Formats: sequence, C-alpha cells, structure tokens
Amino acid sequence: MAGYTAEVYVVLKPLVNDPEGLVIGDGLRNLGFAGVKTVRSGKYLTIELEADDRAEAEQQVEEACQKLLANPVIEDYRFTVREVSAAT
Amino acid sequence: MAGYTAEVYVVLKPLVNDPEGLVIGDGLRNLGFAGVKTVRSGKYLTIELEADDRAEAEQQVEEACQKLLANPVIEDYRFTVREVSAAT
Amino acid sequence: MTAAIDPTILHEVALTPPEYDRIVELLGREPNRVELGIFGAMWSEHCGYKTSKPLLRNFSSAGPAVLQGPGENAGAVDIGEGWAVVFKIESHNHPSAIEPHAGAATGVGGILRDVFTMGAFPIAALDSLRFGPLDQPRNRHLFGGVVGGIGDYGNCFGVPTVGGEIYFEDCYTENPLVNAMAVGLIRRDRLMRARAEGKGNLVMLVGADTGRDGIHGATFASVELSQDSESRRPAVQVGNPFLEKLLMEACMQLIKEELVVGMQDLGAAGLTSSTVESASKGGMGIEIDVAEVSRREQGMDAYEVMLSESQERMLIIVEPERQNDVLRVFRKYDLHADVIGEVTDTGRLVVRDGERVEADVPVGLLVDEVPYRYPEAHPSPERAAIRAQAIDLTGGPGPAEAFRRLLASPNIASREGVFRTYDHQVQNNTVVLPGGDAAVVRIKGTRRAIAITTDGNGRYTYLDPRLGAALAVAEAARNVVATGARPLAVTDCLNFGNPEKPEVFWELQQAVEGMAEACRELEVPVVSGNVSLYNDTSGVSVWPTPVVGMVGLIEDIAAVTRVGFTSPGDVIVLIGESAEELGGSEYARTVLGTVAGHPPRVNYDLEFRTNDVVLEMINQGFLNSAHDLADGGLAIAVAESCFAGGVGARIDQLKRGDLSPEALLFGETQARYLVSIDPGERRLAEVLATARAHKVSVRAIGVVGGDRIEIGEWISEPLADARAAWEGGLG
Amino acid sequence: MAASFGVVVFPGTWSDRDCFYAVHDQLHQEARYIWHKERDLSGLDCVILPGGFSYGDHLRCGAVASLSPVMDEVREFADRGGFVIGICNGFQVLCESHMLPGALLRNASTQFRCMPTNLLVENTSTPFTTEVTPGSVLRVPISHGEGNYYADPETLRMLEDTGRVVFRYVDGGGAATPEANPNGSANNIAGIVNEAGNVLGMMPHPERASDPLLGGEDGLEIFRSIVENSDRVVVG
Ligand SMILES: Nc1ncnc2c1ncn2[C@@H]1O[C@H](COP(=O)(O)OP(=O)(O)O)[C@@H](O)[C@H]1O
Ligand SMILES: [Mg+2]
Repeated sequence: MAGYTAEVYVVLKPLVNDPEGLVIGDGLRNLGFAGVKTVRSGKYLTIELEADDRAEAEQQVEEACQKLLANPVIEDYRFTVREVSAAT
Repeated sequence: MAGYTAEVYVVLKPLVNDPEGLVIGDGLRNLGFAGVKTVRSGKYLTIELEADDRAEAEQQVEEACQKLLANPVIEDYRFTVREVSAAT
Repeated sequence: MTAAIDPTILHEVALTPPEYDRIVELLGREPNRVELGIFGAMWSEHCGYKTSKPLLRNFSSAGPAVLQGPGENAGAVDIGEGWAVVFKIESHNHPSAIEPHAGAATGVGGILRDVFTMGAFPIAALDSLRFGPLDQPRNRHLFGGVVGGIGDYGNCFGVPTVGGEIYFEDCYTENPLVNAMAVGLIRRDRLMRARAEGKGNLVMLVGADTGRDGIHGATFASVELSQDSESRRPAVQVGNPFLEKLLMEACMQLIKEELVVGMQDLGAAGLTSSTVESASKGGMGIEIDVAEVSRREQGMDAYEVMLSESQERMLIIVEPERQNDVLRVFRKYDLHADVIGEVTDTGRLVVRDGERVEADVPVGLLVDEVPYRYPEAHPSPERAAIRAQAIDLTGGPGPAEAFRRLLASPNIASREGVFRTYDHQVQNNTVVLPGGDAAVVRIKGTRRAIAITTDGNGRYTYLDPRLGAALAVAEAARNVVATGARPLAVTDCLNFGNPEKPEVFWELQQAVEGMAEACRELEVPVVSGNVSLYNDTSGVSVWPTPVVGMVGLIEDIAAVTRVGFTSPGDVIVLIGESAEELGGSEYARTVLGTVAGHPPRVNYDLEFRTNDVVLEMINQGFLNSAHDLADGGLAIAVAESCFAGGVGARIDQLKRGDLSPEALLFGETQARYLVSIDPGERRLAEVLATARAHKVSVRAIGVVGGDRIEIGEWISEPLADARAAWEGGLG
Repeated sequence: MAASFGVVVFPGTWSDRDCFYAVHDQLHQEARYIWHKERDLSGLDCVILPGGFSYGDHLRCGAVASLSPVMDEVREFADRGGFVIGICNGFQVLCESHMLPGALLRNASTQFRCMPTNLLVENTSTPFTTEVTPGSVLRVPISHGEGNYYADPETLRMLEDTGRVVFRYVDGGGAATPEANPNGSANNIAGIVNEAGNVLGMMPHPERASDPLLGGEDGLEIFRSIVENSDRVVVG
C-alpha cells in the first residue's frame, strides 16, 4: 500500500446556472473590481487515500466521482492523483 | 486590456473543523472505498476578468481573495492566472 | 512567596500573580502546566463568574412553577399537564466579533446543547442581536455573518427560530452582541441533571471528536478584545449542526430508555469544566484518561485535550451494566462514544494520559474557591448629566416626517428579511410567527402554548442602568401578555464592558438590582442566565445591555391574540396613559439625533394591573388584536398593527391634554397597549368597564379601515408608502 | 379508505415528526418511521421522504442519503407501483437517486427562504392531487436554501408536455410570475411526478399546512388524495 493525495474539482456544467457564482461576481464588482466578467463556483476536494498503486488510486477516485462526488445531471469533474508516501 | 482566467482555491486552515469533509469521507467509506483516510472540502472558483496585464490581473485576484473570496480567519487560498485573450 | 512563574504563562491562562499564589497555597505545591490550565479555566470569568457571582444572588428563583433555578445547564418551569419547559439564554459575543458566521452558529449550538443536556427536546430558538450602524461595511459584514450563522445552525438542526430582536447603535461597532436563547420541552418527571454520582460509574465522552479548536475560549471571553485577539484566532471553532442533531436524538433516546445517571455538555473549557462541574454537583471525584479520547488530530497532549472547546460533545455518566445499551444507541447514529474514566469517591479530578498522571486536583478548589472579585464601583458623572438633559423638541422635522423616518429606522424597520432566512415553522408548533410581540409555540397534545420573547433596550440602560434593566423585564412581560400569555419565568443575559472599570461595575450592580426588583414585583422568577463581560474594543465599553428572555403560558390556545388589525370597522382602543416621556426614546435618537434624557418611569403596580386587564379581556375573547407600545410609541404601534393586518386605520379621538404632539405620538411611556375590538356585541363597553374597574385608563381612539394611516391632524400616510419605508429600513 | 404510510428518517431529517403528525394525528392513518438503514417496507401504501438536512446537506443536498440502504427498497417499491412522496430534502433525494429528473440548485437569492407560497395545482389526476379541486391554488410554506429546480431544456419540455409538472409557484391571482418564484426554479416549478405518476417530488411542505391552528389545511389535500387512491397500491 502507498499513500496518495487526490485533488478533485467539481464544477457546474456550462449551461447550468450558478447562483453562487453570480452573487460572488456581483459582490466583486460592487467592491470595485470592474474587470470581473464572470465567476463560476465549484468544489475542490482533497482526498488522502491508500491504494496498491497509482493506477488503482486513480481508478478509485474516478469511481468515487461517478458514484458520489459529482452529479452527472448538473456537474462535470476532473482530478489529479499524486503519491505522497511510498509503498510499505 | 486583455482577458484572463483565474482559478482560485479556497481551503479551510489545517486545524479548522471541516464537517463537510467528515461527511464525504464517511460517505465514501460506506460506499466501500476503504482506502479513503481523510477528505477536506474547499471551494474552486473560476473567474474571467480583464486587466491591463498579467501582473495587474494577479494583483486584482489577490485583493479579491483578501476582501471577499476567502475568510482569512478560517481559510487559506491560492490561485493561478492565465491569459486567455490578447490585449485589444 | 511567589515562585518563579513566567508571567506570560499566567497571561495565557488569564490568572493574576496573587491568584497564582492562592493556588499554590491551596494545593500546598506548585501546579503543573495542565493543572494551571485547569485552574485558569475554572477560575475564569466565563466559568467561575468571579466578578458577577456575588451580584447574581440578588435574583430570586422562587416561584410555585419553578422546577430548576440557576445552577444547572438551564432553568425549568412547570407548565401543567405533566409538562415542563427548559430554557436559557447565552452570549457568544467575542467569538462572533472575530468570525461572525461561525461565532453565532456555535452560540446557537451551545445553547441548544444546554437545553437538551437537561433532557428536553429543543422546541424553539431566539436571538437577541446588537450591531454598529449598517452604513459601515464592517458592521454589515458582522450583521450578515451573524444572521447567516444563526440560520445555518438552527435550520440544519431542525429547531424553529421563532423570535429575537435586533438593535443598531454606534457602541456595538466591532463588538456585536449575539445572545441566543433556546427553549426545550420535557415531561416534568424526566428532568436530567448534570451530576456525576455513584462510585464506579463510567464517564463517557460522546459526539464529535476532539480537535485543537477553541483552546482558551473561556479565558478569551474573560479579557478585552485587542490586537492581541488577532493572534488567538486559531481559537475559532466551526460548528457542526448535523452532528449536534444526531447527538440530540441519541441523548433523547438515552433519556427515554433511562440509560444515564447524569449528563453534562461540553461548553467553555470543554472537558475540564464538564468533568469538574459534574463531579462537584454529584459530590464525587472523577478520574479520566485522555488517551481514551477520540481525536480529530494527532499529537495532542493532555493540556490540549482538557482545554479543547471542540463543539458538539457531551459527557455522560453511565452505570457499567448499561454501557452496552448506551453504545448501541450511539452506534445507531454512527457517533463515537468513548469510556474515558469513572466516578470516584475521592473528591478529586485526576487526569491521566495512559499511565502518566497529568493532573490531580481537589474538585472543591476549582469550584468553591474561585477568588471572587469585588471591583470598585461608582457612577459616571457624565452619564448623570446626559440623563438630566431635557429633550429639546424645537428644530424637529414635524410629526409626519418623523413618522416616516422612524418607520425606516433600522431599529424599527421590518425584520422579515432576517427571519425569512430562519426556518421558524419546523416542528409544526409555531402559532404566532416572528414579527409579533412574542412568538407563540403550542404544546402538542394539549390546549396549551407558550409565548416567548427577548427584550432589552440599551438606550435605557445606558441612561439609567437600574431603570433600564427593570424596563426590559416590564417590556418582556407586556410582549408575552399581548399574545394572551401569563408571564412565567425569566432567563437573562448580562452584556457589559470591562468590570474593572468602576463605572462599568456600577452599571452591572445597578442593572442586576433593577432587574431583580422588576422580576420580584412582576412575579417572574429568574431561572437561568449568563454573563458576558469585557465587551470592550480599544478601551471603549458597549452600553450596558441586559437582555431578558421571558416565557409565558397560555392555557387555552383559542385565546391567542396577534398584533395585526383583523377587521375594518373595529374600534381601536388605547389602554394606559401617555406622559411627556421622550427621554431615551427612538424618536430622540433617530429624529433628533440625541441619546439623552430620563428613560420612561416604571410603575410596577400599574404594569401588573394593566397586564391583568389585557389578559382578562383576551381570555374573554374580546380583543381582535393586541400590541404593546414600545420603541416609537403610539404611532409606530398603530403602523405595525396596520402592516400586520394589511389594513389602514384612522385615529381621531386622541386626548392630547398638555402633552407635546411628539410625546403623544412617539413617547415611550410604559404600561400601554393598543387593542382593537368589534364594536358590536357590547364588547367595547365591557372592555372599558373592566379597565376602569382596575383603575387603568382606557380610551377608544379610532377605527380600523381604509388604506391610509391617519393619526389626528399630524399624520396621514398611504399605507403602501408607510409599508415600503418600513420594509426597506434594513437596506 | 385507509392507507399505511412509512416515514423515512435519514440522519439529519427533521420533517419526519411533522409528516407523521399530518398523516397519523390529523388524518388518522397508519404510520411508522423507517430508519435509513432498514429495508422493510412491507405493508406500506406510501413512503414519505421528509424534509430536513440529511447528512447536513453536505456535498449536495440529498446526495449521501440517496445511497442509503433504504433507497434500494424505495426504488423497488416505486417500481412496483407504491406511492412515494419526497418533500423538500426528500425531493432532493429523489433527484439524486435519479428517480425524478433534474436537480435542485441553490436558490437564486443564495439565501434560505422560509415563507408561504401559492401553488397552482396543474395536474389533478395524479394520486397525490385527485382530492384537489382542479385549477385551485394551495397555500403551502417553503423552507429551503436549495430549491431552484433545474432540468435541461429537453427534459423541461417533456415534463411540461406530459403533464408532469404538478405544482407551480404562482401569485395570488394564479399567475406564474417571476415575483411569485421564491427560488429561481425553471418555469416556476414547485413539484413534479415521475413518468408512471406514482413518485412525487415537491419543495413546499404540505405537512406544515395540515392544521388550522397553524394557518391552513391546504397541505392535507395532498395526503388525503394519497389515502383515497391507496387501494390502487398492491405492492404488499
Ligand atoms: N445572569 C444570570 N442570571 C441567572 N443565572 C445565571 C446568570 N448567569 C449565569 N447563571 C447561571 O449560572 C450557571 C452557569 O452558567 P453558564 O456558565 O452560562 O452555564 P453553561 O456552562 O452550562 O453554559 C447556569 O445555571 C446559569 O443559568
Ligand atoms: Mg451548559
């Protein structure tokens, strides 16, 4: 087993509207950030996990995204996985 | 003016309680992902903005993080900025 | 004799060198670091009430309905048919100043825990808030954060947030007041107490894992906010209302199955105060092993575990043969439950980390030897001068304009924008929703209901702490009475500045005396409360702000009465007599820009009789609406009854006498109500006769109807315009 | 006519007691609570997925709850024709379980809203609405932060064309205006049914409009409809 860190990004699909992003965008413009055009809000999850190897770690995270972390009706996801502690 | 995309990551400081991360971690383990150790949840914002140059864009995003996007009491942030359309 | 103790260590635990010497003397040796931390926490203002305790003895908790007075996690009052209500109010001012959302949320979590620790199911929450003016971005940020935090916690937990109050004054800039009240319901014979009894019984820690958050929260609340507070920031805790909900459900099941001997939540000073207090109340000792405590982080030492203020944790005392049943309950909810020690007969708190003894202190020293402070007290001469000022009405804008400005004053404007972000209906009991005088929550399975309110006018207490505190009680009573409830009991939250300042300690003394007196006179015992001192920023104290939370009882829910006018044609009746009292009024503040003068006088006998009249008439079913007169006086009360009823009113029978029009319209004379009555069926005659029989002045002053608010020759405003001003006041 | 209701309780559910009260205390029907780890739905005519903050609303509202053991059974129960009504968080769970199309996004205001709404009942032939007079407007409160109904345009059109939009937020006069829309929902949608018509999801809380003392009984018409149609349920 080795330790891995996965960073998962979940964002709303481009056509789904994003009230949170709209409110943040307005908030920034109100604060004087006139150059801000659009803001989209998403989630950023950091997962520490153990797996036999990197391929297995990636496959676990892929599955986790499909089963729980993202809702395919409204969201897209991507992730990266890196090894943080060597096999024991 | 040129167009830039900033990607902002906002995460809870390491010692701050993260109820959302706890629920996601338990949820994943319940689904059978036994290798999952910890999950920390954060925000991922994508901001489209215009600025005179990259340095200015970075400085704007830095300020936005301090003023609105992150809560310095409990959160840390980092970001990247890239140019998406050349100066006009 | 002082040993070579590093002053920075004493500062960290907020003890003075003489207090340290006293500890050495009592222990007969130097305390180690863990022990010192434990003393610091238990002797802090927050846990030990070292400044306020002697004063609190003024309060009387005696009353036929009182089941539990101050001294437990919350007070309890009998409401009949075998039911009791449990309630308390508590401040979370300092944490909210640092991080408003998390600070307010954990404040709500803490007070809910106090209530369910008593075994009661939380049925209502309220919040009494004070902020600086909203035109400053920092204040708006604090306001938004606090309201958001209250909503997030209560909404997720599933308790209706049914009421509260919000005031804006300069003195609360940087130091908002966030007082949360919770009310719970329990069968009266099921009340749980925070006692560690029975040698050999197990001490279990249940709920959330323990992390490094909030270490030194108790001492933090016992000093002034300063630049230095910045560096204490890791103390901020993030609450978990979801976990609290599970913890509550699990605790309810433990009580239902009679599986526990005692229960004590972990609040300020976490494991330290919960073990010490329950051992002290049970007259026993406790020995625990911190190695058995589930952690959220690695590498925590005994000091950190003992002082962590991680939220959503509970200490329970369990007979060994019940352990498996208790574990079964917690497993159902996927909650941790650790056996961390046992009850002993040594009278000592012994803390081990595995084999190593980290602390060994007699419980009595921590609880009974708290070194009380008796600071100097004297009144502020400037304040007396301000109070003596007459209110100069020349240069005022005229009543019509004053009326519009008052409607839009943030202190009077509609709170709907706030309370619609709170779930105020969950549990299906909220009979009178937020926005009325008091919220009314029915008791399912009975005809009964309780009315709940929080009140405290900082302007009055600033000008006259003793009178102001009494007026808070009187106003709370009227709010409860206006719904048809008889005042039952009070919980109080005393928000003051740094008591080491003689004028602040004087304010505290005066306010406690005034409140105690009013409670005695109006026959409402004080059953619980909380004290928050050191509400200062950069050396400036907030106004003395005692807040009263009151619960009243309605025996037949059919009698519930609301503020809104119901029927065009109804006669509007003013109960009580108006005087030339504009001192400390919202009119003086908002329209004339002055906070000065003498607050309205209180006449307990008159209050009592007036309340009796109103209750009697409500119980006879004579009143179609009832509303007490408070901030902004008669004109604002008329407007609020119009808004709530969606109908106008014409007031054309006022008797002015020698009053100024301003005092008549906006004066804040006490013991007054505005009611509306169906003119048919001889009700009006009965009402007038009843009032006169009680020697309470009463007068029919107008009629409900139309689409304007018209008051004498002074005010004639389209209802819609008035409403728009009122609805827009919070921006 | 009598019906048997099962009220599912997830960790963090809080409308369970209110729903139980509506059907049991107000309508005198049989009812029992079903903890989310249980799998026995025998004897039920209708499963209620109540409101609340299951799993603290973390990640996405209803996401973690949709994976609870009981949901396997609820899905099968629905496939066999049992009635399922998801209220508020229950609606979110049904969407996350893909038993209903679409998703519930953050309210357009990004704020929580607890307030009364007017619901135009657009389809009175579902088992949840047969007791409602056609064209009538029910007054039912909402209480949510994420009730902003979303579906892609094709799905929306299909829902509209096939009468699957059961409740719509309207003003006092019955018009579906933007002002009457409390959360930004597409087409002011407040509630929809599945294709077979036996699974309803709605954001408003009918159980909070089930007592005259608390300002109305309009919500009871929905539960009453379920009772009246329960003879159609034969899942056993
Ligand atoms: N101002 C007050 N009036 C009456 N009782 C008070 C007051 N302040 C504190 N108390 C009582 O003192 C006890 C300790 O209060 P507190 O430290 O706030 O309790 P907890 O630690 O359970 O939150 C409680 O029983 C409380 O009701
Ligand atoms: Mg307590």
